[in-house]
Amino acid sequence: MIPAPEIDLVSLAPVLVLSVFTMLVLLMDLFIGKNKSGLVFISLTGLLLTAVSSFAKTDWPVRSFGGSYVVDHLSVFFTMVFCISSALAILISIEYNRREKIRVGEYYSLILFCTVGMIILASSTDLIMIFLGIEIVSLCLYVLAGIRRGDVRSSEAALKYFLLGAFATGFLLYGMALLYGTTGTTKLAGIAEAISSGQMSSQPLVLMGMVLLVLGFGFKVAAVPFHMWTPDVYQGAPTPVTAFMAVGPKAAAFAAFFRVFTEAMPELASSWDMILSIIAVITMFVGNLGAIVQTNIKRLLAYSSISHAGYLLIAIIARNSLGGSALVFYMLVYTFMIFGAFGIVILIGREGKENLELEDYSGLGFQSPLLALSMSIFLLSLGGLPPLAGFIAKFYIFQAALNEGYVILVVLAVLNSAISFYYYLRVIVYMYMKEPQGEFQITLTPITLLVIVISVLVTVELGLFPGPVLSLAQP
Amino acid sequence: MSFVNLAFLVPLFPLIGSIINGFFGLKIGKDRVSWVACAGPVLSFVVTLILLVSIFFHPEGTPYPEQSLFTWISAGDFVVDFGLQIDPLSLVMMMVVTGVGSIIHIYSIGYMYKEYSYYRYFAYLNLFLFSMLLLVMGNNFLVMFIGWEGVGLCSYFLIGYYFEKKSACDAGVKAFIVNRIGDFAFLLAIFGIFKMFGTLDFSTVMAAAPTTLIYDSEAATLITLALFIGATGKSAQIPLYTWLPDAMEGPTPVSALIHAATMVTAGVYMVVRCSALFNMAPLTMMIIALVGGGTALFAATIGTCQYDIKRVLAYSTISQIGYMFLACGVGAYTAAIFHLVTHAFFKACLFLGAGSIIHGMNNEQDIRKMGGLKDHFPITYVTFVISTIAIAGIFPFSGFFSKDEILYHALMDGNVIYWGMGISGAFITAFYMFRLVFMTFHGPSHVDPQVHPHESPMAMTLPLIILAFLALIGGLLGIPLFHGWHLLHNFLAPVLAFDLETALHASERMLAEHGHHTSFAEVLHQAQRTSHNIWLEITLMLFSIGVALAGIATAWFFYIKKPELPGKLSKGQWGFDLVQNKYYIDELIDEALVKPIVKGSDLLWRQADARGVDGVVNGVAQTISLFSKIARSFQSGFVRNYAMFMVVGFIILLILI
Amino acid sequence: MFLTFLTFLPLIGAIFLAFIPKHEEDAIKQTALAIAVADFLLSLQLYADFDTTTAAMQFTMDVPWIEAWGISYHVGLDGISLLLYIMTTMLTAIAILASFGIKKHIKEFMMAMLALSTGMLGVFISLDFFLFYMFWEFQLIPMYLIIGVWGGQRRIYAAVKFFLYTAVGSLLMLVAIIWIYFHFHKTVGVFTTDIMLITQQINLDMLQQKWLFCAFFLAFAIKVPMFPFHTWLPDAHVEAPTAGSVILAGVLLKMGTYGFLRFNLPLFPLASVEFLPYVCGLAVIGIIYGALVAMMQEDLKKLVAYSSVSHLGFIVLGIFAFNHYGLQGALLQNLNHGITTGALFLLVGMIYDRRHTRLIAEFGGLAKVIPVFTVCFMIMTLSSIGLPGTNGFVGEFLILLGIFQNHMGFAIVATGGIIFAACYMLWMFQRVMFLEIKNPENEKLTDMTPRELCTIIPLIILVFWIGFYPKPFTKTFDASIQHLITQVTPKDHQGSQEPHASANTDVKLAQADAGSSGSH
Amino acid sequence: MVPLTHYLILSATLFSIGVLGVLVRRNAIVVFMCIEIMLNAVNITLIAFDRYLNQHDGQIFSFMVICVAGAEVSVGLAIVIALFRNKPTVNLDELNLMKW
Repeated sequence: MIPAPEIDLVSLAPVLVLSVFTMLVLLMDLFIGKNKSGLVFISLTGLLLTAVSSFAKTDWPVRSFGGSYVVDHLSVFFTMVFCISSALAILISIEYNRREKIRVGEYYSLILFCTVGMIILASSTDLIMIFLGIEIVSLCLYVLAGIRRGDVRSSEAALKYFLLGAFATGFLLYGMALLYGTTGTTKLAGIAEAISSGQMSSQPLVLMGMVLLVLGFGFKVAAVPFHMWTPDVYQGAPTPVTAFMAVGPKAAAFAAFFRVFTEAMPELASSWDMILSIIAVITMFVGNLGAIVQTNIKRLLAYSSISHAGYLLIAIIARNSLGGSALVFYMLVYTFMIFGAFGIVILIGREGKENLELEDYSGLGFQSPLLALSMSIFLLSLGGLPPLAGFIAKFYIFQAALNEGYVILVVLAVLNSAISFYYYLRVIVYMYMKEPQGEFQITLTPITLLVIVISVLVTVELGLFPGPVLSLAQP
Repeated sequence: MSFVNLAFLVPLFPLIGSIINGFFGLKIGKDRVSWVACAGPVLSFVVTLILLVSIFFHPEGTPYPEQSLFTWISAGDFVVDFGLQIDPLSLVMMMVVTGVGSIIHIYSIGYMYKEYSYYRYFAYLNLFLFSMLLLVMGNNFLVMFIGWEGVGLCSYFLIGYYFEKKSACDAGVKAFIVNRIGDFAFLLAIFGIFKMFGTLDFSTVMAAAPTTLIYDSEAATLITLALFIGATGKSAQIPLYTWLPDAMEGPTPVSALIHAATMVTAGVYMVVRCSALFNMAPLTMMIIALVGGGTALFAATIGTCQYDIKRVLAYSTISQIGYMFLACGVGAYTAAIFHLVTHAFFKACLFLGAGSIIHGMNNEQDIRKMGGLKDHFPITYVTFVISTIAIAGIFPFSGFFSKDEILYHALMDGNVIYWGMGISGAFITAFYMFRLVFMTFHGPSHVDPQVHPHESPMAMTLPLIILAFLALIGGLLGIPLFHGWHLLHNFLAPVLAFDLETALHASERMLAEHGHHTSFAEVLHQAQRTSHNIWLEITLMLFSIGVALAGIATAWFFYIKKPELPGKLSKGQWGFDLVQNKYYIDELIDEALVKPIVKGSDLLWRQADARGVDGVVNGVAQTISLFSKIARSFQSGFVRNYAMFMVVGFIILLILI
Repeated sequence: MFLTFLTFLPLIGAIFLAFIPKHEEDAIKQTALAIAVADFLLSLQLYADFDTTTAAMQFTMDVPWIEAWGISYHVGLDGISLLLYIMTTMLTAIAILASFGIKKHIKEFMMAMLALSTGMLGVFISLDFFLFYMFWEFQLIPMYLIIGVWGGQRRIYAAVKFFLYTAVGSLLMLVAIIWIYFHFHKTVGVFTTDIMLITQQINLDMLQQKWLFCAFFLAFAIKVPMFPFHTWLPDAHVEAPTAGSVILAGVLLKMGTYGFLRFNLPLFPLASVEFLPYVCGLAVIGIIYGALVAMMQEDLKKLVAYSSVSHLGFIVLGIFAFNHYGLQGALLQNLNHGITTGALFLLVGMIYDRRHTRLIAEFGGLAKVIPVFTVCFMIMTLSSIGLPGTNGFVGEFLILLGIFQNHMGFAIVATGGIIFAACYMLWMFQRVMFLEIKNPENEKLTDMTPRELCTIIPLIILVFWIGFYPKPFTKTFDASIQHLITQVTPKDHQGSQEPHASANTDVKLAQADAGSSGSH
Repeated sequence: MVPLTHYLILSATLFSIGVLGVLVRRNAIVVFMCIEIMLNAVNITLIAFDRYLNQHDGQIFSFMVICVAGAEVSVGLAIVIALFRNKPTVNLDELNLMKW
């Protein structure tokens, strides 16, 4: 006989609000014609309201549904990040979709559904919920990746992502099943105490489950060696979707990753921080090394996002409150940097010619200085050069790690960011130090421009005066 | 003493002259340039005279006046003033520098008048005087060092005055760098002195030397040795003499002023200035004496086989300075200064004479292409001969007195070896100098028919006459026979006063503190044993005159009586070639030192730097890009490989657990 | 506040320039120059107001910046940084004046120069690790662009090398900084990055000091650059435009030595003493090595670049002499090198503009054609070989004097360096200026223009001023140096550290200040 | 009664078969089926544990899994069809436009 869990819809508010609006978008799509701007408006309102409603509960942490859903510092802040990222994604999509003739209304609703999944992922403390969240996110992304139906690359990306994703899901599930079986519960808290009190049926199975989880999450956050899909999918997917993928879902995955490993098995830290450290180091190296030789800007950014996953893993390894806040802050900053960069990538492209090769950026620096300047700002911020936000974020993560005494790890990370400078600089070299191939025909579409401007401002602002946001990020 | 406050004027005048000529020389025209140029040294000479007079009224026993213009460098307790010092020693030098300097300036007007960059020449020359005066007037090592390097610089400029000529430039650079080697040692000595004494003022250091340094201790020896090496660099002694012959590339007046009269003797001045230090280091003294004597002999031998009139004089200069160092080495500082003065007179005169000849035969320098010139150059001839006799050391010319004093001291305070070196050097000197005279002025003329030899203008002959006169009577400064008559000696006595006895006792005390008990009694006894022996001196004089005459006679025999003989004798004699090629020293240095360094640094650059150090840097970059190629090569694009990687990774992780 | 204003004035100017339309080239040039000159003149006010009697920081400003981490915007100047600061403003003005000839993208160039200036000034004033690091990295970008955009053939290679090389070093320093940040919290209990505070209260054991020393040392040694890390310098110098080289040699390299003085010595005294032999060894190697390699160069700029390696070796040597003479010499030599080498690069740039080559073999006999230029070049050459009476001598002498007091061996070898200095400089000078003209192109060279003279003359004046009367410059150092020495030398064997200085320095200082107050 | 380990071994075997299938098969559809096998293997595990611990989370979990699997099927097939429109093949080895 199952005890009925207490229902606390208020803490579930963001999910509900967003779901409602998503449905609304879905419905409206049927009635309005080719022009989808109405949907955009609805979606944005929805996201706004979601963001607001996430503050419905303020006495953090609030655990509900029998401890399988929590509203706490992490979840709220992440919800913010998700809303921002989705909003930005939608904004940069508008003109892109118009240009690339993507006229499916589901586009926006998919993004919103994905956001719902992310919120769930970030705030659920139960393996089942986490699994659901991951699946919601993934399914939406599979479709989004292939949303350009006429384009082989897009479809191929979708298929690759789908197959590998499902494959990874299998492992993830298996891991969850084992954890559940050995500890007898799916609640993270329960698992934790089962492990700590040593009443698990078999140690090896727990460890195996843990490794399987590492694989599953590792796939979602694109950690080596489970990263192989990233470059292809990022390259194939439509640019706004790529940007979205690189930020939102990744952030969500990291949130869950962080929760599961810090809340469910702190006892096993001794064994998993070793694994994760190795993975983090390899991830950083592979990401950066891979990026060095790329000539396609999207692929380059894909590899760079892999390396960033490496840095973020360090935050998880640090597994202290600092680590959590560092993770959040990093994701926030990362959101703006990535959307800014991809926004410019979209602007450079034009109908029938996406201009994704680095050569296409030659001489941009003096053709349209401001655009080049912003691009440089984003790239250098990604590389972590002061006084830009990226530096503060990295600084934060290094702090977290050094506080726990992971000196070697940090030194390696630092060396990596030195390597990473090389390919970020390469883009700058093309923009400023090479002669232009031909005339640029850049149509500065307003909304994308808006996104870029916002991102620039935030990147610089968070670099110079991160104080307020930092104090928010710290519990 | 109020006059002393004029001291700063002495170096100032030439400096002003140099600045005016340097910046506005082209605008104001040659005549004004000559006026400005000569005004400097002459005025300085006048001021020096005033100072000289004033010094005679200087009360006995009180310290000599110094003029401190401003604090130059101060770092913590290291404070160096830009100070000048007026004492007998510096005054003697100032007299020589300004006096001979003025004369040579006047001479230069005539000699250089045809030059385009006349102004540049005089700017340099004035600058040189400025530096030289700083050198001799500075009241501490550092100001002296300014002058020390300054004169080196000016000689670099003036040697390389004809800068289109490669040989001239090379000679200039060579001179500067060889000097730098000396300066390097000098600097080290300065550091050492500061470490020992905590100050660089001459007066303080010299006063403290007897009680601070330990007699014959390492410190004393090393410091003084370093100082001496510095001196050898500047004064062209073994082993750093090779630059001086090449320096003859410069205009002849320059050779007269810088490379005969003043700069090259700076080393001697410095040693005398630091006599207090040297007295504490007998070992160094011995080395100085040997090097000096050796150089005197060595250079003289080379002088016998040279055909370039100026080079002969250059080598004779080297050997004469060798005499001075010999004197210093045996502690006869007065004698050294005495010879320095007289040498300044006659050697300047010789060079200017040579210059006048070269001038009169459009720049012919090879004495084989001369001969029988005495009719064309009457004045030059007379003055030249006078100076030659002086340098050969015939009574009563100036050289006789100074050289014989040195020889006397070499025997008395030193030993018979020093004396032997000196006396044999004297013989050779007399020989090659008269060889020069005979080949140039006497015998049949080998003058190139196109050339029409002619006596030089007034501006050039007048200085010759003055200098010849000085060379003639200069000896009066120091009649050796009776102590009282030795003006120079009495004049310098206060500066060179040194009480060996207290010094030795102080050393014994200091050693005792360190636990060593040594007694310098016998050293003291040795020092006191030597007393002035007038009869011995007279016999020595007669002997050396005889030697000089013998040298002259030999020269006469070879170059007037049987002119064909030298050629016959020297033919195929390896010894002769050796000497004529200056013992191949230059070639040796070139092979053993210069080339290896150049080759080595080339290797250093092309291999060690470009390949090695930078190679590592670029190597890192290459390895990284290699790895990145590997990293991307995994990215095959096949879904199944990706899945495979995932599984493999998973298994590896399982194993790790 | 005034200091902050001075520091950010160029940046503001750069932003202001952005609004001037591209084609108004003269307006752009003049505005940039005006800003730079104004900054320089105003910075002289700092010298006027500077109190030479105290080692404390002056013109300080301390406002909280990132409270969450205890980071504050804390700036100030002391004797170590004052003159570097002023020299930076001066060289910026000169460099801008010198680069009026730039052809392409003049506007962007001027903006980069001004931004660069702010970055450099910030490095010298910041008294907060975080702030320091921020400026330290920030100035890389404009320099990177200046080399990469306005440079020569292999400019991109040089620029990237410059950037990455420096970045690697400084990132390790970052790790060290964060480590100190937490260590300080563990030991003292405050989260702060305030340099002054940390320097006073931090206590590290030998091992920690060693590691941290290495981390900082690497960053600064690369910047200086010391012997094994120097290879970026020749490339950067050769490729950079004239102004870039001037700033690079004049200021950027000084950041390394400044770092030693500000961080390595005060923070890690034990390690500094421990590592002294190795550091001095590297410095001496650098001196000789740089000189020898310079001797072989065929490219004028490369030659000067390698001579910098040699000169900076002297400076480091002076710093690690740990006594008043050495440190004072090092600080003075910082300026001297900035002046002399900066001027040399300007001069080389001038003939490069005329002949578009820097190969020594291409020249010869210039002395006849362009006498004024020759004179300027000669003066700078002499100052570079440290002839007494020029600025170079005073610095080098003090450095060698200082190192001689403590480590005779190093002193002797280093002093040998001055011989080689004479060799390569004079040999170069002879090949460029003397001998007869082989290459007909050289006959129609024009002598210096008034603008070029304006860039050189101030430097020439400084050469002789410092050469004959360095007091006005050195007097600003004394107090800070004294303070530094007390920080570095462990109390127990301070006496043995400096034979004379420790005893009666204070008296001397008192005198010096009395005299200075009179003269000033 | 059959002990837990048998079920676990069975499911593990199934899971491995699925994995191997993914690794070796070329046809997208077949690969996808293999993935389904993996999921079902997991279901078996879940149910087994559930039974063994006799509580119901496992069953709920397995229901979720089944639903999700259904959703995946639809999406997956849709994607395959979309791809097939552009490029008439389901052979995974012909799908590497994007690599390196």
